Amino acid sequence: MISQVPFEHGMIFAGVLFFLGLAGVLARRDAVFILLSLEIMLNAAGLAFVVAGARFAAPDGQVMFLFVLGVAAAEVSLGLALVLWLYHWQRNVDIDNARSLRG
Amino acid sequence: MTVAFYIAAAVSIVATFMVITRVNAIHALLYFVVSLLAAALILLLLGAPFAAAMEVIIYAGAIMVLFVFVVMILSAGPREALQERQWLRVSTWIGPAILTAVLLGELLYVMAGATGALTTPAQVTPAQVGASLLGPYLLGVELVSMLLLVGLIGAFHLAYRLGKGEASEEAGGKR
Amino acid sequence: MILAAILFIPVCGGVIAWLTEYVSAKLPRWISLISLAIDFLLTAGLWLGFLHQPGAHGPWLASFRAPWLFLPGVSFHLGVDGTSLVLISLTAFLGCMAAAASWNEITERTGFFHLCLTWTIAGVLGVFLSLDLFLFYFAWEFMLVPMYFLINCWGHEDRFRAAVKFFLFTQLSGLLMLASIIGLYFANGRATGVYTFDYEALLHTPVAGPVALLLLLGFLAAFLVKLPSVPFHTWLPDAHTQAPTAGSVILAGLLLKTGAYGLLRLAIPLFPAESTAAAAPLMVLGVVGVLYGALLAFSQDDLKRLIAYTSVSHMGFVLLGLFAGSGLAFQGAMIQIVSHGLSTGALFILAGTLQERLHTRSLSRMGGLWQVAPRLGGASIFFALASLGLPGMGNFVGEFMVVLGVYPAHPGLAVAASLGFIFSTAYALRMIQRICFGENREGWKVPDLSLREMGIMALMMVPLLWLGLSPQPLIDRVEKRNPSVRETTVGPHAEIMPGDPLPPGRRK
Amino acid sequence: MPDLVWLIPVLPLAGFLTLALLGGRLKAGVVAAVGCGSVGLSMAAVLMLLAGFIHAPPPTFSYSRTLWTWFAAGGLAPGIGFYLDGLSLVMVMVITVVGFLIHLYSVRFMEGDEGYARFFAYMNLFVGAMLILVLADNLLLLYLGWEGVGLCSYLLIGFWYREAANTRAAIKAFVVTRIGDTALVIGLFLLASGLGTLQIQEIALRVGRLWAPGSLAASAAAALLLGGAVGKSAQLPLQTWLPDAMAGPTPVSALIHAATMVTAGVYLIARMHPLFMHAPDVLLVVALIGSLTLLVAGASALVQKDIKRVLAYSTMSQVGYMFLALGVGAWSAAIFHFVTHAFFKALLFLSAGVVIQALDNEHDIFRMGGLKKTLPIAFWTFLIGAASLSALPFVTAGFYSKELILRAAWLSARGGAWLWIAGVAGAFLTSIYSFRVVFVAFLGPDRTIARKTPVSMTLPLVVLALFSIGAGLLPAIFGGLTRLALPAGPAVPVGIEVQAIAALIPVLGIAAAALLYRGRPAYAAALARRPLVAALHGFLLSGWGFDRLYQALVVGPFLRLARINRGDFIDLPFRALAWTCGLGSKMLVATQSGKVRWYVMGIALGGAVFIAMVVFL
Repeated sequence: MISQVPFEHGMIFAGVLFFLGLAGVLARRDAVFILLSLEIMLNAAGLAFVVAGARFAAPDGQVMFLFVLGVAAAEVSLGLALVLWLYHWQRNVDIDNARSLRG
Repeated sequence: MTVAFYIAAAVSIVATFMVITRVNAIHALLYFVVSLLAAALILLLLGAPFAAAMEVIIYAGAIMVLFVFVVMILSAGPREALQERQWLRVSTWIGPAILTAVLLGELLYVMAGATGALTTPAQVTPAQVGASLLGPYLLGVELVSMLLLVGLIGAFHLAYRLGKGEASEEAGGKR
Repeated sequence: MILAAILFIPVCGGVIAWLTEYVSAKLPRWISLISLAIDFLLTAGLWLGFLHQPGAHGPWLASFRAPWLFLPGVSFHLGVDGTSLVLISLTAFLGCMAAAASWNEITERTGFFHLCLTWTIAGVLGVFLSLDLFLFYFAWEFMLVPMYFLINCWGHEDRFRAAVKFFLFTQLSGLLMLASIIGLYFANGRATGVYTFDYEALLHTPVAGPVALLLLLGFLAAFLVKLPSVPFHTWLPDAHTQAPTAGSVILAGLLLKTGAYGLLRLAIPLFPAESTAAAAPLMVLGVVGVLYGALLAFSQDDLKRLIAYTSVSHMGFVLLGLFAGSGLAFQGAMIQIVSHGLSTGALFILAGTLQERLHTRSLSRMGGLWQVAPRLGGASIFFALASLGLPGMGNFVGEFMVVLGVYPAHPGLAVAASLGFIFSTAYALRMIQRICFGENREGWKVPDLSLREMGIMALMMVPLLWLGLSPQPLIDRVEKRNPSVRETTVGPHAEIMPGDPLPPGRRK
Repeated sequence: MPDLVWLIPVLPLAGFLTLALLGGRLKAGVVAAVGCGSVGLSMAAVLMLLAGFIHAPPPTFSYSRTLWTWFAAGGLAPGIGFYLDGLSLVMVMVITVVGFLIHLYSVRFMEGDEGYARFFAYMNLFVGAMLILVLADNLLLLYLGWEGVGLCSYLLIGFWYREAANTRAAIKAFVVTRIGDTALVIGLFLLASGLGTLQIQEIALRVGRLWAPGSLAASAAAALLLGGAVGKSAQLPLQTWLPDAMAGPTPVSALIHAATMVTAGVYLIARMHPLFMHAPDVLLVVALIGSLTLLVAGASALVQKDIKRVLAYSTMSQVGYMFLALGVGAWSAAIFHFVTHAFFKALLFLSAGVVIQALDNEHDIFRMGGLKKTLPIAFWTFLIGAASLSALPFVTAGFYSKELILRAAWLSARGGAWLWIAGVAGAFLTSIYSFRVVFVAFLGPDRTIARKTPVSMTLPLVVLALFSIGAGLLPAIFGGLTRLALPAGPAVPVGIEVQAIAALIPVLGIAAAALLYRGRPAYAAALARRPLVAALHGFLLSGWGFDRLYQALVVGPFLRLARINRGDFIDLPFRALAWTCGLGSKMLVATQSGKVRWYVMGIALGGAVFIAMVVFL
């Protein structure tokens, strides 16, 4: 059940997912949603790797996918801990309130 | 099976769109799981069964569970949903929407000039992936392991301080 | 070797002073004073030594060379001729005075203060001693940083802005000089195949035309800002006003002199033809500085600001003298450099003692102080008179020789510069009147100068009078100067006055 | 013998140093002893030199002695060197004798003043500087003394420094003379570059060889020296400082602002006569300035109420006579008038000082009166001084010196008659204003009570009074001495009628004064009430409005310029640059909002632009 699709269509699919994730990061203020959108973007990037790997029938794409997966896992664990921290600190998860680094 | 790819892709995109537009976090998570499952199907279709399995196990499984836990801890109620709805106004999302539309347009423009090559029908087996992982990418694997360790320690550190802070706050009788 | 010792004694003294602060807050001042005094004695030893064996090391009275940084073309090359000997003596002397003047003024972080003080002195000494352009630039920048801290940490109310202004002006102009130094390095390397920063090698760099002019402009930028010449003088009043007493003394007495020294050691000898071409506008700038600085000094209410503007005025004479291309004006500029260092340094010390006592620098709040503190008043009058160019003190000799040297070639400029005598009278007398004379309206009851302060004043008065009445030893020392300044005599040539006996005392 | 030459200025300077360093700790008696003693010793040295000079004249009729070379550079080597010839001998004699007498007078006059030691220190410094001025063998050393006396004048005018008016007058004096001094310095530059020397005797030799008579260089140099002389001697147009200089103690006015310092300009021109003779046009200007000043100042003296201001204007006027004499080439007449003037003007000031002190610091002559009875010595000495000042024929010294000047003016080639008329008119004014003071202040009704005067103050008065009469009988000595150094004037006899007019004029003036102020005071008062006369009176009282003119033309604009530019215009571009940088920094800081989404937006935007650039360009 392997399908042959044009390489570009796979990349466009990954790109659409990526930009949806980006739109989520930009548009949402809830930290959980932002993390979720980040996951979408990471996932899209991994997908793009796999599509590229499939284009050349090489294992490297999947290897990179695994790496992305590892990064996503590490990121989400820290990110969620930070979200909890933010919630504890401010009693909400509005990312725009966490701006003590402003100049 | 080409049609399956497009159907799965459509499902994934629609589900992802739903993710970023929901006001309720649990709904969004469920949509995200749908999206991931569709993506896993696409991975399978592209001849990457190992990646597909990982997608389901780690993304749709582990990571999503983590999210669910957090959302439960935060106990998002109707008040939060209301607030979230207030935040999701046209003026808030129109800018990001245009920006991402522009970027997507650029992507499409680039892709329009491509050669039209197809993906190969061959399977890339988990064995091949494993050989490659422990072969030329050994250093990368080590780095990822370090990264995960860092994530672990960092999360522990944050959670530890969080627990201590709460404890001391409760002891002080505040809030 | 002795040159390296002169350079490193203040550096080490500063470090020791810094460390001993943890033993006692009063120890650092002794250590810094002693190290600077040793330095002064060493320079005095050089004077004595050269009386017996002049010209032992080629053009240099003494030199020292060691490898440094192991970079190609960079060496730790120090050298001293008459001009720099005069200047390092002045540096060590004013360093002692500055350390003594801040005896009781500085009570916080004394160790770090004296570290900054001695390191600034070391930087200035490095500028005066180095014969390697890389080392010169290093020393040039080296003196800025501790000076910045002196202003920033122990200054007065608006010290942060002043310190930043000082640093930006000098640093930016110094970078232009660095660009020129590197340009010269490559120009010399391309032409001769030897890539070196050594001063004596670069003296013979065959550059000409617009490239040379551009390189000269880089040097001029640094030196004119440091001098300072109008219109780059505006950092000076702020820095002087806000700096602590010792900082003002070093700033006026020494840092400004590095600009003059750079002009006479680097800018003019490296680019003789171009600097002759640029001489006329620079001399005009000098004259404008003389008059403009005096005019500004006249209108100030802040005492230290007033003195700072007089520096602009006095250094205008130096600029005028250095570019006049006449030996007489050149030597006059040297005397002016030394006596300005003494007179203005003393005025700043006096301003510092006044501020210590009155907690204000505003002239409109002073008045009638002569009655309550006659010694202070007397010293103020003395140095104000020196500043206005009263004959018998060094400033007069310097200014007179400069303008006399300028006169034959540029009578118009000389006459305009002479108007500075009138202007300086106006500001100096106004300053005396506001400080010493009049009714003591605010009812100041201040202690008169202490023994230490009188000692400082006396030590500054004596050389000033010596320069004013018998500056010949200094003139003879400076005689060993760079060859590009041609020897000129004022007046008609000897052949049209046959039979006239030479004036007594004329050499050669 | 020449060794004594350098002792002359050094002794008062040593006195100054002693008093300046130790003055605060010494007792008043010691201070007075040091102050007077140093000048007295100096006077003794001068007298010994004089005796030696007359008894056994040196072959060149001059002593010279160089102590050390000041600086030698650029072919010039001015030294700290002294040169004593007939001219400077006369000068040092007058300076030390009058100086000593005034010091002696000051011992009691300044008694009890808190600045007693300071006063004597300044006075000694002044005498030392003045002696350096007249003894200098080169112009640069002369300039040192020149500025030194200016400094002492400044310090002594502002001696009572707590009064702001006094210090203002002091600053005015210093700055105004400094304007002249700057001209003098430029003159030195011109001489040094043109002649290659600053030695006075060398200049005298070279000027004839290198410069043609009447050449531009010679005229310019002479004119610039004249500028210095005009400033120091309070001649038009730099005369405005002298009346205000009367703010100083009276002995100061006597010594500095009458007898010695103000005549430094006369000395300079006389000393540089070879140069001035090469610039006949400038010499004419000298004469014109002198005659104008003597008229302007004489007219102003006519209306002053302050006794010291009368004397100050009279000093300007008399120095004007000296300038007139110099201008017409009567060199020794000028010096002779300097000598007599030094004696009688010092006398006038000192007796005025006695009056002022006896009346508790009263300066207004109209509040005095009848002092003849209460202060007889002051009256008689003042009368002698006034007579000498008015050049009362035959009995006074002033007559002989002024007569010489008028005669030379009459004989001068260019504008002779006019200069003579100016001189005679001035003499008429002189006798009116001097006897106006005598009639108003010393005769007339008693108005005040006066105290006794100590002997040590009256002694100098008597001695000076004798000199004021007797000096005129000794022109032989002075003339003989000055003739050694200066060219003689024309020895042509003048008509008897000219001399008779010159002799009669003072008598007429005294008669007019007697009529106006003694005989018919009511008429004088009625005259003064007429509007035209009152306006003229105010005009003259203010010294012909020169102060107002200079305030409007020079001082005011300078002050305004200084005030406008107090913040330094040149700093503005730098400040604007700093402000712009600050603004840019603020704007960049605003982008650092702390909002994560904002940063992501930035990244995304940058990515979009970057990709667009890669793709479309």
